[in-house]
Amino acid sequence: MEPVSEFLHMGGYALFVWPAFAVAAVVLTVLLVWSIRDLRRERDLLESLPRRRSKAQPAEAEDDS
Amino acid sequence: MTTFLQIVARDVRLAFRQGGATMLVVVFFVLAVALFPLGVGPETAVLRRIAPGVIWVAALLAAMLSLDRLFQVDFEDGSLDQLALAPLPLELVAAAKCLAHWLSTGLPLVVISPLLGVLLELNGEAHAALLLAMAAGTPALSLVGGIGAALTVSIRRGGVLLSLLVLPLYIPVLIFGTGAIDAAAMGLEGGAHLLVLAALLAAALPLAPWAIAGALRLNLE
Amino acid sequence: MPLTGRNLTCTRGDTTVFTGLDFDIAPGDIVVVRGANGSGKSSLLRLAAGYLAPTEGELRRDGVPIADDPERHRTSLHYVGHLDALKPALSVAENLAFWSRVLAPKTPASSRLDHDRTLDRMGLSGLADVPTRYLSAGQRRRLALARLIVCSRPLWLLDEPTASLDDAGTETLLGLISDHRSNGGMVLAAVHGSIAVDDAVTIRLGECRMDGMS
Amino acid sequence: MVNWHRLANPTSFLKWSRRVLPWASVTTVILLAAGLYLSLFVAPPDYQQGETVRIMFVHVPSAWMALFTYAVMAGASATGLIWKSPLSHLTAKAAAPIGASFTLLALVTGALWGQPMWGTWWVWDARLTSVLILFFLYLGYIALWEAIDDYTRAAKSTAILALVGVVNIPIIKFSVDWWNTLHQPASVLRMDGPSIHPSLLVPLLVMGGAFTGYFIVVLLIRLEREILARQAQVLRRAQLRS
Repeated sequence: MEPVSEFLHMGGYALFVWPAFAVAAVVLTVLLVWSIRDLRRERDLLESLPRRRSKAQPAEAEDDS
Repeated sequence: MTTFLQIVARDVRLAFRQGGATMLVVVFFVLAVALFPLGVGPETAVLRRIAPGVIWVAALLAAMLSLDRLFQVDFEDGSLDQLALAPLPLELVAAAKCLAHWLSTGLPLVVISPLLGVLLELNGEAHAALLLAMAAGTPALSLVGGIGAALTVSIRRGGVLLSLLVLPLYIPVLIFGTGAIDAAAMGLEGGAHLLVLAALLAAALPLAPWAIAGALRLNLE
Repeated sequence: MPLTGRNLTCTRGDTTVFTGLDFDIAPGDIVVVRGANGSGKSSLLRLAAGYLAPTEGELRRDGVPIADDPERHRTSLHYVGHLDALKPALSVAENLAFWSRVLAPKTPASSRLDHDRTLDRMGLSGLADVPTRYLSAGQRRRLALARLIVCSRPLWLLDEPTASLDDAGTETLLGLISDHRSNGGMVLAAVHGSIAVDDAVTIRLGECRMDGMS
Repeated sequence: MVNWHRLANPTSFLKWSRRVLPWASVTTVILLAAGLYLSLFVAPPDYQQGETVRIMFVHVPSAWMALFTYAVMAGASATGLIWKSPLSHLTAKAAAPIGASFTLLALVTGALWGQPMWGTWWVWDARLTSVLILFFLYLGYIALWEAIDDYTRAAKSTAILALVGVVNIPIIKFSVDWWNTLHQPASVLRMDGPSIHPSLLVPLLVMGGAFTGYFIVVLLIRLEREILARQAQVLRRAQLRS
């Protein structure tokens, strides 16, 4: 068995090792993409809101938290 | 002290007077347990084996039923505002409400549980352990459940959310409550489990009222 | 037991309801809060009751900041809001007895006779054993106001107390207020329209000001 | 060097986080690449479990991160309540979905890892059961945020829930472990025994580092989103009232 297919075979446990890594990849990527998309959407939303204050002062959001 | 007892007395009177809360909870408890033989089959060996777990799960759900109205009624009719003005710290007001909840819900479950032991053909020695475990475990249900009730007091139809928040916190009581009865059923001495139940209660006594008062204060703003 | 507020700012959720508010209430005084809906009348009363902490400024009772001794402040005031805090399943007497024992546990347990006299004064005579669910809104409001008498506390915070009261009820309330003031009591009341009290100081809550993230 | 008080102010935090994000991302990618290489190619198969031991390199870091994230949430909730800083509450809110994802990942990889040994997809093993309960705690926390519309009340209520949760986690862990020993002989599978052979420990730690880096990157992204969403909410409310 050439080294590549032997590697993929995972000693007969290919059905468990690869899905494990695949699930990890999927879950973490989906979370990352979803978070980035969320962030972009919020940024656009915030830009679209007429920033009344920004006319009076520079766009520095005033915070008194 | 009279303020504390006044609050407990009023809530218990309200629970029994309206003829609703208490009876409904006990009937639900018996009914839920009675369903299991219908589902699982009447074989004694099977029923005896699952009896402690079934009784305890039914007890958890029964206690859960009456929890979401524990603080919500007072929140909606303005009583919470007045209770916050009483010369009793809010933490003790919370403890009084939990005690009233136990007296009107937990205690009836404890009293009726031997009947369910018979229903599920629990063997003789386990009945004593069942009573002891229920008596030791149900107060903690009211205290921990009170936290969930206080957190969801301002949420419409917060009952389901309350269950999601509280049931995971009930797991230790479920495990050791069932363990105590299993041990007795097998003739072992169930004392250790009862001690752990007592320890859980001792831990919940100071912690729960503190968390409940914190959550209630938020909703008084 | 005077109550003083200095440079009070109140924020509910994200909006600043009022800011820079000062007021003084000395024994015997009555202060009336006026303003349009949503101008913060109720917020001011809940802030004065200690339910709500001011985001800025300070509230003092006898010169002592409330934050230092909240228990002393909140056990020496009555708050009557829009909700009556009455249990429909309990009778009128039971509700009244409950609040008198809970709010004033140390005073000698007032007998059933005292409560009947209180009910007479509030125009609820003969209703002692009637379950509260059968009372009209005005009657329930009178029962809620009866709390002011069964347990005597120096500071009264009344949020639109005349709501759902008929003329006789308003008359009774004004009588309570004048008796309370003559005994050195203080009243802070949010009202709509006129209230027949001539020497009242008025706080006018204007348009609320917007502010940043709270 | 970092004045923490200044950081508590959301705007200056955003400037700081935008500088840190690229560095954190690069480190995470490097660690991840190294970790994968070590886990898949370098680490020897286990004499007993064979190649399936490689699943440990994903399962164990996920379980670690699941617990670590809850600790971060509890810590942020505590600081939020004590010092009343909204940034802490937002950090806890941003961390919750990440924690829930790690918990879900730990459950799935745990099942995949156990399957060859136990022959079934789910086994009521003490560790897996505790992770499952932790998953419910995360769902409850996230659900409470969504259920309360007023921000300040939601922030403090969820903070209390997180603190109650963090107190209960060891109690639940203890009772589940005890329950497990009662009903099942000690599970043969060493999930992450302390005495791991160095050749397995190194990839584990590198993967752990990669997961932590990933956590920081996503946390910063989600936190910025929460801050902006909060500011938008305040602005919208302001326009509504004027």
